[in-house]
Amino acid sequence: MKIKSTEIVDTFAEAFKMWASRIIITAQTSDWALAAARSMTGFATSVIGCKCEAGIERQITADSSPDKRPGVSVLLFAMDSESLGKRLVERIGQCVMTCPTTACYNGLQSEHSVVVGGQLRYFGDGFQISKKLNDRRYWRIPVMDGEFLVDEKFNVQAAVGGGNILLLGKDMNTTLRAVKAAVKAMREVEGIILPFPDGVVRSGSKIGSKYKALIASTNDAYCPTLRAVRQDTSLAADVNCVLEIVIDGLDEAAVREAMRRGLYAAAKPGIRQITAGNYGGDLGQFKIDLHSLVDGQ
Amino acid sequence: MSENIKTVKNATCTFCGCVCDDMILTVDMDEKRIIKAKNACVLGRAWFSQHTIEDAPAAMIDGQPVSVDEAIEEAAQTLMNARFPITYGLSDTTCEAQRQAVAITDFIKGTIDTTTSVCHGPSGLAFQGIGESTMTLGEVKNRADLVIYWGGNPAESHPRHFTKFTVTAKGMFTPNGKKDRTVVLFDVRRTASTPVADIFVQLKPGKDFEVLWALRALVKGRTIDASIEEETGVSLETLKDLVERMKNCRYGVFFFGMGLTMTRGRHFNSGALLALTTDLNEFTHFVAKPARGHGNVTGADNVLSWQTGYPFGVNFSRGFPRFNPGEFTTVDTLSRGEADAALIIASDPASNFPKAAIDHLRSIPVITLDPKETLTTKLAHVAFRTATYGINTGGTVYRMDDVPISLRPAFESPFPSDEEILTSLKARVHELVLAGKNQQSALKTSTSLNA
Amino acid sequence: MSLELTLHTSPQVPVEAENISPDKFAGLTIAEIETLSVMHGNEQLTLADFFKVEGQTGAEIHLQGDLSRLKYIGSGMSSGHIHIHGNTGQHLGAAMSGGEILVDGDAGDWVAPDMSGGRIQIKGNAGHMVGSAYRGSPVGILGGEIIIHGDVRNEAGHGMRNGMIVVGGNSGDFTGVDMLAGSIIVLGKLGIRSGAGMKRGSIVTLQAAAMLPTFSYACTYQPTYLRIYMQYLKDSGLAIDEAHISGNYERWSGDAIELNRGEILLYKD
Amino acid sequence: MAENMILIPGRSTKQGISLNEGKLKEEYQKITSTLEINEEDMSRLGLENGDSVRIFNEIGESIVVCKGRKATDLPSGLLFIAYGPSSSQLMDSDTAGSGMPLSKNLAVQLEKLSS
Amino acid sequence: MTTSLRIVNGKLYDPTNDIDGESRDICIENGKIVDSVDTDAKKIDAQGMVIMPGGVDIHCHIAGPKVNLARKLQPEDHRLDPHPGSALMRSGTGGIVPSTFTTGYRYATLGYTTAMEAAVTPIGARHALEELHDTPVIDKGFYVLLGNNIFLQKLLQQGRTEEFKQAVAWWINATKAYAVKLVNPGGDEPWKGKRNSNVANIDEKSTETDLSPRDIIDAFIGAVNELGLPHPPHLHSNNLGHSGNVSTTMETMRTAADRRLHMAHIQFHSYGGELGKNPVSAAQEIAEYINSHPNITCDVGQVMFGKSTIMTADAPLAYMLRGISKNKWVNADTECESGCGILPFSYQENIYVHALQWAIGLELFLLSQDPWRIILSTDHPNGGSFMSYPKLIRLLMDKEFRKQEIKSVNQKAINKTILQDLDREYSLNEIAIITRAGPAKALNLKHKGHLGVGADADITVYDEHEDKELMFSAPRYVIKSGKLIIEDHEFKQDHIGRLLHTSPDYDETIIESIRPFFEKYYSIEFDNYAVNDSYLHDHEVIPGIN
Repeated sequence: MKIKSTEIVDTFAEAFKMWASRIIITAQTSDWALAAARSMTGFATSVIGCKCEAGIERQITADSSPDKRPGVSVLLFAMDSESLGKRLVERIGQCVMTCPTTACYNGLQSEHSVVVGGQLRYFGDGFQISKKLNDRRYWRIPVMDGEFLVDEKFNVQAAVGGGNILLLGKDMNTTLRAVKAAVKAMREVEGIILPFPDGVVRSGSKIGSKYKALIASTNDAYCPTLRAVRQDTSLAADVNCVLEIVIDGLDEAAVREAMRRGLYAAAKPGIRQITAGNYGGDLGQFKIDLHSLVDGQ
Repeated sequence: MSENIKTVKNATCTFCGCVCDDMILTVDMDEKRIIKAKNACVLGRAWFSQHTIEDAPAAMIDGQPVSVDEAIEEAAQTLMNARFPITYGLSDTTCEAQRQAVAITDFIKGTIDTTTSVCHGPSGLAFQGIGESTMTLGEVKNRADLVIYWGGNPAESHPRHFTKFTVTAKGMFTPNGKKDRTVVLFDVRRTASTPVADIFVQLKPGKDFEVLWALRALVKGRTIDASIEEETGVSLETLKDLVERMKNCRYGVFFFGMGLTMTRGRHFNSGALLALTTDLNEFTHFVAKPARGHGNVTGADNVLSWQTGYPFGVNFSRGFPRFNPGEFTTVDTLSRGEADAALIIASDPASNFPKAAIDHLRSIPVITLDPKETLTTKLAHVAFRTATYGINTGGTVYRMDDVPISLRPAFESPFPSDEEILTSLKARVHELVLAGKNQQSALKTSTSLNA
Repeated sequence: MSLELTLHTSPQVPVEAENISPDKFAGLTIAEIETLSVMHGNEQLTLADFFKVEGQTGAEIHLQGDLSRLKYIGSGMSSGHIHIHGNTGQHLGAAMSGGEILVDGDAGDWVAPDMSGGRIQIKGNAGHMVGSAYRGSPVGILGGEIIIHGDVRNEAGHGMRNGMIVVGGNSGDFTGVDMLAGSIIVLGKLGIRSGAGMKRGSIVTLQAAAMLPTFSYACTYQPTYLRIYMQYLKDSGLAIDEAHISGNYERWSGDAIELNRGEILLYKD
Repeated sequence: MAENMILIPGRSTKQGISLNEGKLKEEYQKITSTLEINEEDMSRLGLENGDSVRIFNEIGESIVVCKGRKATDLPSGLLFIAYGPSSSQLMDSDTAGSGMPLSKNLAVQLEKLSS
Repeated sequence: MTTSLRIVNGKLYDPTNDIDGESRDICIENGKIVDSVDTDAKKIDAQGMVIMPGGVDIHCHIAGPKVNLARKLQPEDHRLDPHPGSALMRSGTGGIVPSTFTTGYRYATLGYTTAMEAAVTPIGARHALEELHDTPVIDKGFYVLLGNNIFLQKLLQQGRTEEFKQAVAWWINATKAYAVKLVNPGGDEPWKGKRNSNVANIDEKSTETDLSPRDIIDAFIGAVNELGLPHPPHLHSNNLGHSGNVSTTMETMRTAADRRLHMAHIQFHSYGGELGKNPVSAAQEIAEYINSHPNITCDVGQVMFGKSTIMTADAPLAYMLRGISKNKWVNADTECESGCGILPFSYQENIYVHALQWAIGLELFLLSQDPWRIILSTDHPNGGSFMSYPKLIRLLMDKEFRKQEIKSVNQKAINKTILQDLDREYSLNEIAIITRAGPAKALNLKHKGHLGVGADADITVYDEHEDKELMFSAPRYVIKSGKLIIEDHEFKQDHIGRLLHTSPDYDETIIESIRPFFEKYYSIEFDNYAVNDSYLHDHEVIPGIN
């Protein structure tokens, strides 16, 4: 199957069940909100090394934010709700509370929640104030520029992590252009983030390693430099650059939609193939068949 | 003056809340009047000397003389037919009469209130919120080295307060009387009481709460801005000095009057003073006492409390007592036009209630018990003329400090006592209740065992 | 279709009508609702003695007529809706835990004592002691929302422990006295001695206000939480300007006699 | 022209004495309709002892007779009257959930009667 | 209504007459139990029912100045517990400090027919009598507070012990009291005169009088026993509620040697541990002493979880508790006679001290070897309402229930007691002793607490039931002075009850010793002080024991 000249490999992306939360950060200006969001989503590319995956979902206009100030929506993913709660406390505490003028709100509807403001409040050293409006409790924590307002609880929900596409291109520049276009298109989708730098990961990984201490190592089957030394390379001869986009989403539909848009946006001349990473289908709860994403299929 | 002279010792003056029980009355038994009241103050002398027996019918219906029995019957029927009858007054009668009045109100499912509600009712509310560190007056005499009056003018309202209890009185730890005490007076104007005070603090009208609040803050070691003077008329320096005196005295006492309860802030003014008193007990022994007005208004509070659980403003319309000042107090039930009959005992609301209340009182059947003619008895449907308590009748009254005292009547009145009228009225009302719907006993031990 | 109760006979004395409540009407036919008791002073009558009852049971309850002598409407209700098309009397929504009451006119004293949840909206004025504790009790409302578009009189929110009281007009004296927590927002003029004895909680006003000597100025800032509250009030139909949402407020702390953890926020334009 | 004043009704000995004679008697009525005014206020308003004045507010009005008090005893702007029918006319019936109508520090206006 | 009555087929529990669950008929005429009545007398078939004498509460606070202050103080509590009236009965309010009528009716609904108000100031006696008059159904009396009476202490200070005794007798007569009450003897002066301090040690001498609490206690025990009052000094000893007060309590009891003494609410005085630290149980030590000293009677003052109101002449205690609870607080000083503190309070299962107090009370009951001398009380309303007596009875009678309840309270506290090891269950006979026969005996009320011929016809008939709480909270019949007050669980008629007081002889010359002191230091006239007979409604003078 092809989209334009790009072949869509008949395979599937193997995605995992994760837990996700949506954090709305507002501030006096969108710059400050973004500053907090960037800080909060830093070093959050992969649960393997960062204990969580996070990214900016989108910017929010003042009109539609809880406190009518410009804001940013962040999605944060972890393997279970408990660790998700811990990550939220750490990252909101260190990256949002610290940032001038910000406030931080739950942005999800769900029946599950973790206590965040209710933990952070202790920073107030007894001076913190609780406010309850419409059955929602907020904490006001005195800080040096006024007060940091944060929701007592953040909702969490089961989500999908590790959706992905791999762009196999003829050269670096073409592949970079394609991946940029894909990222841009994918980011239009609500409910997903692309946790890697600007949405892109080059160090795709496989499970296991020759070194016992490592649980993952470079995805040698897709490394162009190893085409000659690997018998089971997945790369055709004219593929000289492979880039991956990993997608975490609040649900499978969002991940699928993001991948679908990614396929179309990335299918450009010079992108030989688009494929997806999987582990044979035994590990992940979700299998997203690339062909099923293509219109008419 | 006739030959028939009797002396009554240890008689009690029930005019004001001091309830002085050291009267020596010289009574002309033929003329039925008191010709001398030794030990009485100027008010007490008037109280005793002016109580003569007037030639008047014992009972009237719509201004026409009737027998007491007829009047009782009419009163009972009036009350039984009412859907929201109120009982009011009671501060100038005995506890024995008050007990009957509560019983009547219970049986007719009415609302009972006393003059407390327009006197120290707010202090009663404050008491219910804060409590009160208090004492009998003898403790002040024996122990108090700091006496503070606030919003009252005892020289005119309780003339013997200073000499009998609080200023010149000599007691166990105050053998030199006034020399052993410091007297402070807070008021918005100079009065006849002012000269007695060692320290007179003149505050701006309506700023009592702010001053009390500032004192509380200072007692607790908080800072108060010097602008307090501009607001209240009392300097920060004065307040600090007073606080030092309060914390360092051995036995301090506040007496507070209607300058607190009748002004904006009402129960919060009294409450602030009671809370200040409580605060001061962290440092020394401190007590407070509302200076109650009428002779037995304190008894009315007590009787209502023990019979119903509440001190005033009690409603029985659902067959049990409920308390809610503002809802069941008399000024309110009248001004809102709710009461449809009134039993007024020893009180004259028609002369001192707000206009709206008086207007409604004119429009409903009123039953009065009073030794004298008043604006209220004049508008009554049924008016009983009764004997004067303490002069013509015995019974119990409670002094402003809750000390009960038995009365020693000086001479008999041709008129029945309040207690007698109310006892008959209660009996008749009770008959009517028993004759009415066969009310089931509401008190049952659990019947679950029968199953 | 709704359930309509129309007053046909004006009471001569106060009526206690705690049975007018969705919880009490639940599962009853019109005929049964008509026989529910009301206390007319000391006499027990029925709803039908005062009201024409018609419409559909189980629906929103609409009350018509001058009900300013009717007490305890909506008492103890836990869900459902009551709409009073006119004035109502004392103790509206006493001990209410859920549901909604809407009053087009004025309400008497003691709106929602012992309230723990639900919402009351009064388009006109309310009396004294809105959402406050009954005498002797240190604790007022435990939760819920009371929104009064007009004025309230003294002691609104006395001892309140949680919830929100909003006054579109002016408040009387001792607003939020002895408050334990919760929020009182007065868009008009705040009465004197507000917050006296408050331990925690917030009193917010859009006008200048007199402060007790035991309240101290802290700072002028933009409290983020207020943006949410003000927006919420705006959405509830109260006259909130953009400036009230985003503007500066003076923060005063008090009452120093108590914990000093309460705040009064004064809007500064 | 009417002047804003604060009226303080209260008890007085004379009132207490006369009330024992009877509230409908002339003496009591006279005492409860005598208004004490700061002397300086009086001269400013062109009042002399014994002049009748009208005191009023939105509740009602009373016609009373004035009597001067030294400025040290009664500050300017304050009026004192023995508690009674005259002061009742000026009292609001609202008790603010307490049972007690505000009976002291009543905001009133005072004007001299021309006659 | 009914003057003669016969109750047949019931199981009698009449420990005074050694009847333990046997079926006997009871005949009643003119308010008394008699040998026989006419055959046409109204008959009550008590088949399957338990018959006991009417209950006797030896220590409660139901009338008088401090009770009424506590009533006035708590409208919020009354509001939750209205007591409707009827054509037969006055209405009132309940809660932790009920109104007088409600108090009388509610005692009756528990089968209690006698109750003793345990602390009234002499100057407040009139007030107490007025309230007792309005407390229906039950017979009642009060104990007069003399332990901090300044004049009496002056006599002691001057060694005038005979006059002291005469003055005590005068005061009993002047107030129409039933017994002498001592509360924290010696503690008032430091409280009122020395910046709210207190006496800490039974042997600490007052700087004013050079008397220690022990001197005062000893003198009262001597005088009251010599006067032969029906009830010995009713003593609320020093250091109530403080950790480590067991030593004070032991010393206090030793002061009595072999003379009669009643220890009030002993639970509150049975704490080990160090002052200012957490208390531990000293119930065993106290129980052991009481078991081996027949001159001592006590009531327990059991703590029951839930609402209470501290009301006590022990003003420093109430102030100390106020410091903990921050609740509204009343202090009331009575000139030359007493102090008083009032504080709404609540005992909670999860709080160490409260759970310990609860457990110590139960330990004392269960360790007692002579039920005649350990009397059931909650020191109403201090430890809890008298309305919780049925539950307390179940705790004593039903060890499974007790074990369950133990599980739900603070376990750290339980571990400081031996309560879990006590398997004793009270029998119905023993319950009849600690609630009726025992208190009547301790009060020397010879016509009460038993069902023998000549006794007052104060009788309670219960349906027998496994659940003793249910059983004791709902008697089927209550008969007071021969009147059927409650019939088939329903209130049938009102009754005013009698005032019980005693009237020891005294030398009238003592009056002239009292008068000058009185005139100097009291604020009312001496001749207006003594209560006259008009305050006695239906009354009975209980003779002394000499």
